[in-house]
Amino acid sequence: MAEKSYRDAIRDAMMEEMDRDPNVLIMGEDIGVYEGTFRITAGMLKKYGPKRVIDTPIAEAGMAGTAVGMAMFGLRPVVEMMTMNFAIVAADQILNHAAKVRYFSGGQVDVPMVIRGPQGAGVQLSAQHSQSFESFYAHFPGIKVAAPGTPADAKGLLKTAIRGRDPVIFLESAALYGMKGQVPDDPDFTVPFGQSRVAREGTDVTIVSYSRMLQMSLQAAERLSKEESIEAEVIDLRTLRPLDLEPAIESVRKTHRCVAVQEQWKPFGAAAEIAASITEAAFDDLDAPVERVTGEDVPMPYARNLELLATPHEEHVIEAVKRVMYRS
Amino acid sequence: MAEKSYRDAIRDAMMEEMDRDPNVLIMGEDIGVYEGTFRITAGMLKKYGPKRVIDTPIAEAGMAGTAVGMAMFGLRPVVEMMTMNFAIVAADQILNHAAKVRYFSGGQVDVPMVIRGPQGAGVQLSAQHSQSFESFYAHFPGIKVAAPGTPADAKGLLKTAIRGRDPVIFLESAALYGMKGQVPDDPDFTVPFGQSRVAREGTDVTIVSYSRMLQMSLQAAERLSKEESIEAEVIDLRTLRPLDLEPAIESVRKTHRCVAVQEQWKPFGAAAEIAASITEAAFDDLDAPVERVTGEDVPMPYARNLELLATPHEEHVIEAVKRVMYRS
Amino acid sequence: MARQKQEASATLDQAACAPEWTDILRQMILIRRFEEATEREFRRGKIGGYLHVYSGQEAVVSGVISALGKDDAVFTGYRDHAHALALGADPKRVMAELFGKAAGVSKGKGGSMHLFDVEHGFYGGYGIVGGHVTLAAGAAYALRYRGTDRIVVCYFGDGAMNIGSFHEAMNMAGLWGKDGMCPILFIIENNGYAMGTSVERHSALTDLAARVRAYNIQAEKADGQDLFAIRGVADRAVRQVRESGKPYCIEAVTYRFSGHGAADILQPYRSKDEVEEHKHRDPIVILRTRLSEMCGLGDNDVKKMEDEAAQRVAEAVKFAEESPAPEPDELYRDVVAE
Amino acid sequence: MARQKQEASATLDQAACAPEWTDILRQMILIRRFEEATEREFRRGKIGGYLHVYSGQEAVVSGVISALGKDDAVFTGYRDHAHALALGADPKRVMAELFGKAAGVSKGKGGSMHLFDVEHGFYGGYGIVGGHVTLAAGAAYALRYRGTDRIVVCYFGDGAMNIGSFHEAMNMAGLWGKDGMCPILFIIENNGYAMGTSVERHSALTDLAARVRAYNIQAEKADGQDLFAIRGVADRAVRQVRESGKPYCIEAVTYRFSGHGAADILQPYRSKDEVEEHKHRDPIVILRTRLSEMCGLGDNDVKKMEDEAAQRVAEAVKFAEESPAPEPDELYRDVVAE
Ligand SMILES: Cc1ncc(C[n+]2csc(CCOP(=O)(O)OP(=O)(O)O)c2C)c(N)n1
Ligand SMILES: Cc1ncc(C[n+]2csc(CCOP(=O)(O)OP(=O)(O)O)c2C)c(N)n1
Ligand SMILES: [Mg+2]
Ligand SMILES: [Mg+2]
Repeated sequence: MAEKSYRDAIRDAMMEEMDRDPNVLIMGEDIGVYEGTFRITAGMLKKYGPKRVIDTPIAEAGMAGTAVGMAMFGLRPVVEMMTMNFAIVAADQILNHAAKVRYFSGGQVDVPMVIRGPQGAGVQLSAQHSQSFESFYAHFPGIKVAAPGTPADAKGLLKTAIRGRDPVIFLESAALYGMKGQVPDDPDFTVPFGQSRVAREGTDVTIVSYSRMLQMSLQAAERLSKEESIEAEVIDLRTLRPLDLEPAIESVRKTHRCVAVQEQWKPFGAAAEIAASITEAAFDDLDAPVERVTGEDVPMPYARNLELLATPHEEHVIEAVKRVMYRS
Repeated sequence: MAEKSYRDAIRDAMMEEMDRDPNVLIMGEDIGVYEGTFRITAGMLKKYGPKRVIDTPIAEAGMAGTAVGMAMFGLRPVVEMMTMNFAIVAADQILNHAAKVRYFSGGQVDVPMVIRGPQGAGVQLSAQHSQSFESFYAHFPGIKVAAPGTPADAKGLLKTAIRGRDPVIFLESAALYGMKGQVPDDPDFTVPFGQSRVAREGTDVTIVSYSRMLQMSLQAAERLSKEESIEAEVIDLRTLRPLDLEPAIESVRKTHRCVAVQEQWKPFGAAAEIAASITEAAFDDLDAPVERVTGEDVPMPYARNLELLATPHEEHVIEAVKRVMYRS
Repeated sequence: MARQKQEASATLDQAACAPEWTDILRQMILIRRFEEATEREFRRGKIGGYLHVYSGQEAVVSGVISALGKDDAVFTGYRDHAHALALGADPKRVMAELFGKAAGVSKGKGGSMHLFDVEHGFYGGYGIVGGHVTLAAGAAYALRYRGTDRIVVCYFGDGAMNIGSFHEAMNMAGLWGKDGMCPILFIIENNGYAMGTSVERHSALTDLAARVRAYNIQAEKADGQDLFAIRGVADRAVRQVRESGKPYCIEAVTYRFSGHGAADILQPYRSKDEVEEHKHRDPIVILRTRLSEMCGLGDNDVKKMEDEAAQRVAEAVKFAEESPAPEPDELYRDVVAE
Repeated sequence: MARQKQEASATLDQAACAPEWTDILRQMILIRRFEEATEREFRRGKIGGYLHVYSGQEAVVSGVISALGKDDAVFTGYRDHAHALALGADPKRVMAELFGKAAGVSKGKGGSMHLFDVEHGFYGGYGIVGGHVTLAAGAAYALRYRGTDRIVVCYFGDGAMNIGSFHEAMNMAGLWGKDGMCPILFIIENNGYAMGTSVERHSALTDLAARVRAYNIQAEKADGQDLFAIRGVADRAVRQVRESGKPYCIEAVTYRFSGHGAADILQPYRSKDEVEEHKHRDPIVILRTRLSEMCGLGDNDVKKMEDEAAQRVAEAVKFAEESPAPEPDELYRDVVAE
């Protein structure tokens, strides 16, 4: 174990896998000479050379599409999107190609590739640069979607993604890059996809989340414990596709109350799937409808005060918990 | 009133609006000389000329993006996507531009444009050509999303869309093009967005749907009535954004049971939002969790037998209804 | 007909009457008969979805693919039957795919637009116009990265050149080519139309090869109806691509005799006369005439080829018809790795 | 400085010492001082998000925008402060936007990347590289469709030329131009880099004007540091675009003195020497020297301009600082029409 930032955990995962397997390469805009806008790839061009650390033109469709082709021919490309907002430009390559070529070829090709990059709001980047894309991608069969909420998971899930045989959308939280946590040293430490975990035990209410909202939920849980003597169980989904709701459902059978937390817009967002699926499985156990805590249903404004109003905060989780406990 | 096909209803809506307002124009691939792959625009080039009926290159991003620019300058472009599958190529223009420019300009521009085209599965078009996109678009604030299930609504909603001031994603069901129904003649007949309707009255269970799944649900309801003496109330959402669930919630308060029906993949699909929202609003009235009827969670296969297995059918609605009524 | 190893590929003047040419004619005839059969079977309701046939363009496939080595890889769009057959895919399995049967090259899951036969170097078969071009460029990078001398051939239509991802792919190929990291041969199947829109109406600049040069990629036009012409250019291009690791582009000027797809009956965008005129430059007739004039190919030989093609196609249809549909649990296979 | 009506736009030889040139110098100085202030305010934490300044490129904005008529429309990317100011936006309201205040040109909702001032012909301000180019082409169509003689000017960077939607826009502009339906002037702000990637490393063909010609659009290079040079080309181009309804493109060769954005401190992709060398061709110095040599502009005059600019910028900062933040319910406004 060592203390690592979420950023370094991602970086370590890539470098360990590049050291391990010459077929792993990385590509993206300004990841080489410029050393990465978030410095995740700093030093990597020098270490691995320009054939394995490819600076691309501003061409997200080109990046994603060529990665599919590389993957079909045995490479394991990791594409860095400067931010995931720009990956929308590559939506067709991702959703119509990466996600489907295994299927429509009748299984003749593997597509081991990762598209990774930061997402989320919080530093006044306004409407085109502050989005989160879990539900956008997780709707589509043929891709996998990870959204780690801790440094250890960032590393372990990314390593699983790189070693896998399928396209993975790896959604990093820009706001968590600086966050530190214990990360196993074992170079073969990986975290499997589709295995949610109990991030905090509790008896009174179940909070289901992932990525940065996991951290916010954990903080809310601490405050709930201190201020309201409510012990929340917090479930970390880790991956949205495959989606493992078993631990959440089990928890709900115990707590009878549930809050799902996501950063992005409520309508047709990830929390809807979480709420609907948990309700389907544990309807008779629920004493209240699953509450959703989400961002406001507007494009992200620039002004600081408006941005704060547009994004979910600890207080919202606390209020939602109180509501499902009929304490408000 | 006149009997019209869904196809002609769409065509009439466009032509009436073009006759009414010279700022309305249409653009798309092969809508002019070729007269449209689904012949919706047949004869329109001849009638309105090439400045108002624009054949474009294969350039969905170009079509959607130029339409945004036209709309900002007072035109009302209607973009035909040959099928909505190809609109993914334009996702950035739609989701990052059309949906946001009003907001990040602080309301300085209107964006009156429509992107319309057929979607859905059923004629062996396989994985890249058989998708439905309600939840994909309806997640994003700043656009509106319509999915008419009858010829009258197809016409009335499209006219509202063309006359509006916002970008509208108008999702047509290819499978319904031939369907006939009564359509008002009044050239000012429009159907407002965000107004769901009761498509069939019933007392025992509420079925919530839209587009082709509405028709399937209505057929299922007839069979349920005949075969099981179950009277289903069927709610037609008409638009997914804005989403009006009031009639559905009211219905559930009466029936205590609900089934949501969509054609596309279950995870993070439209039915999740429907189920979650109805449950939030009517939890205490529900005697069973809201059931979702959806397509299978796989890319669409080509083979006829597999395609039939991948898409939802009347039987699935009937079984789901029986399950929520604890009759199975 | 098996593909030639690059080393073996005869140059035109050396061996103008080599048996290879007869094999290619045989292949082109097979492709034509195959396509005619698919149109028939579509009308009989045996084939579903969209169906895009290659009739009229055969030399563009046979001329280039016969110049390849057996390990090279081919990508194309949805008009892909000819490519699969020329690469050596079994006509039975191709037809079975069109019938949606388990024995199909893509297990019945892809259909006409998504033929794949990786064993024979065929990497598909894609339905989003131009969408596969980025994939092919990446594949070329991978082949060079892994130290092989395999190359990629990527076919696309004139209309595909207008889509954004095409542009991104070409620029990246041009850039990678500078380091010898993009051994790819682009083939523009310029058949004059994107569905019903003529090149003049969809491309601001109608000189398509010139458009490719804007990516610092060498590009030349070739007569896509003349097998010898296209093969001559292809031999040179394949050699150059393999040696240099740089992209190269051939604009094959050709014509499609059938409608865009099976539904394109009226064809309001072109006249019957125009089609008839182009039929005078049928690539099969051109090659046959050449071989009979230069190499003494007799009517009997051609008759034999025709009969053989007819028989192989009939067998393919029979095989496809009698094959079982995919098992229901195939629905859930191949979504992700198991 | 108000924009000239097209009719009034002085040609260079006619009126080399016309007061217009002093006004333009004044504008360029204001822009420079404004940008320096934004960098300061960013470091003070008063400006959030991303901040991309225009220092070094001023002639590209002032030279073209001064050639426009007052009804013409301008689109650009996220490096947009200069465009707004040159079009006549109030520096106070531009600064207020950067501070996220209600009085900002976009009500504080857009920020640095999304300045809009429709009243002055400024249609934004977009953050997805190249994403606005399709919009601008559509705008040009609309202006001609509605029978006006207004034109659109669309700025974009060298790096933006590699994105797919750019390609789609250019081809459509080229096609519409054939019918005189696309009065648009494209300005490539070729500052040598897309963030940290030089043109040589991001564009397979480094002659960017030549790339545009592949869309059948006339394109020429101009010295983007020399106001007179760029204005001369712009005058001609604007007239031609307005008359013909056809697109035209100017590749303005320029250089950015600051980092890509406020976070680009290290600039590992270029040397200090390189930057210093380019600073010898500061567009403001070039114009100032020219006006003093040719038209007797004195040091005092320049000093006055500098002071005036400093004061206007200081006022803008003060205004921005003291302005109220948007009301909370602004959050829900402008999502859709009310
Ligand atoms: C992105 C996208 N837009 C539209 C279509 C519908 N479509 C299928 S083929 C085609 C024409 C393509 O023309 P071209 O590239 O010249 O190839 P050809 O059919 O002539 O071989 C169109 C518009 C599609 N499949 N994908
Ligand atoms: C589609 C997309 N990809 C990446 C980015 C991140 N990004 C912002 S500016 C920029 C460089 C643009 O360079 P250029 O077009 O030359 O303009 P310049 O900044 O030099 O003015 C990049 C990569 C983005 N905003 N949009
Ligand atoms: Mg074509
Ligand atoms: Mg630049």
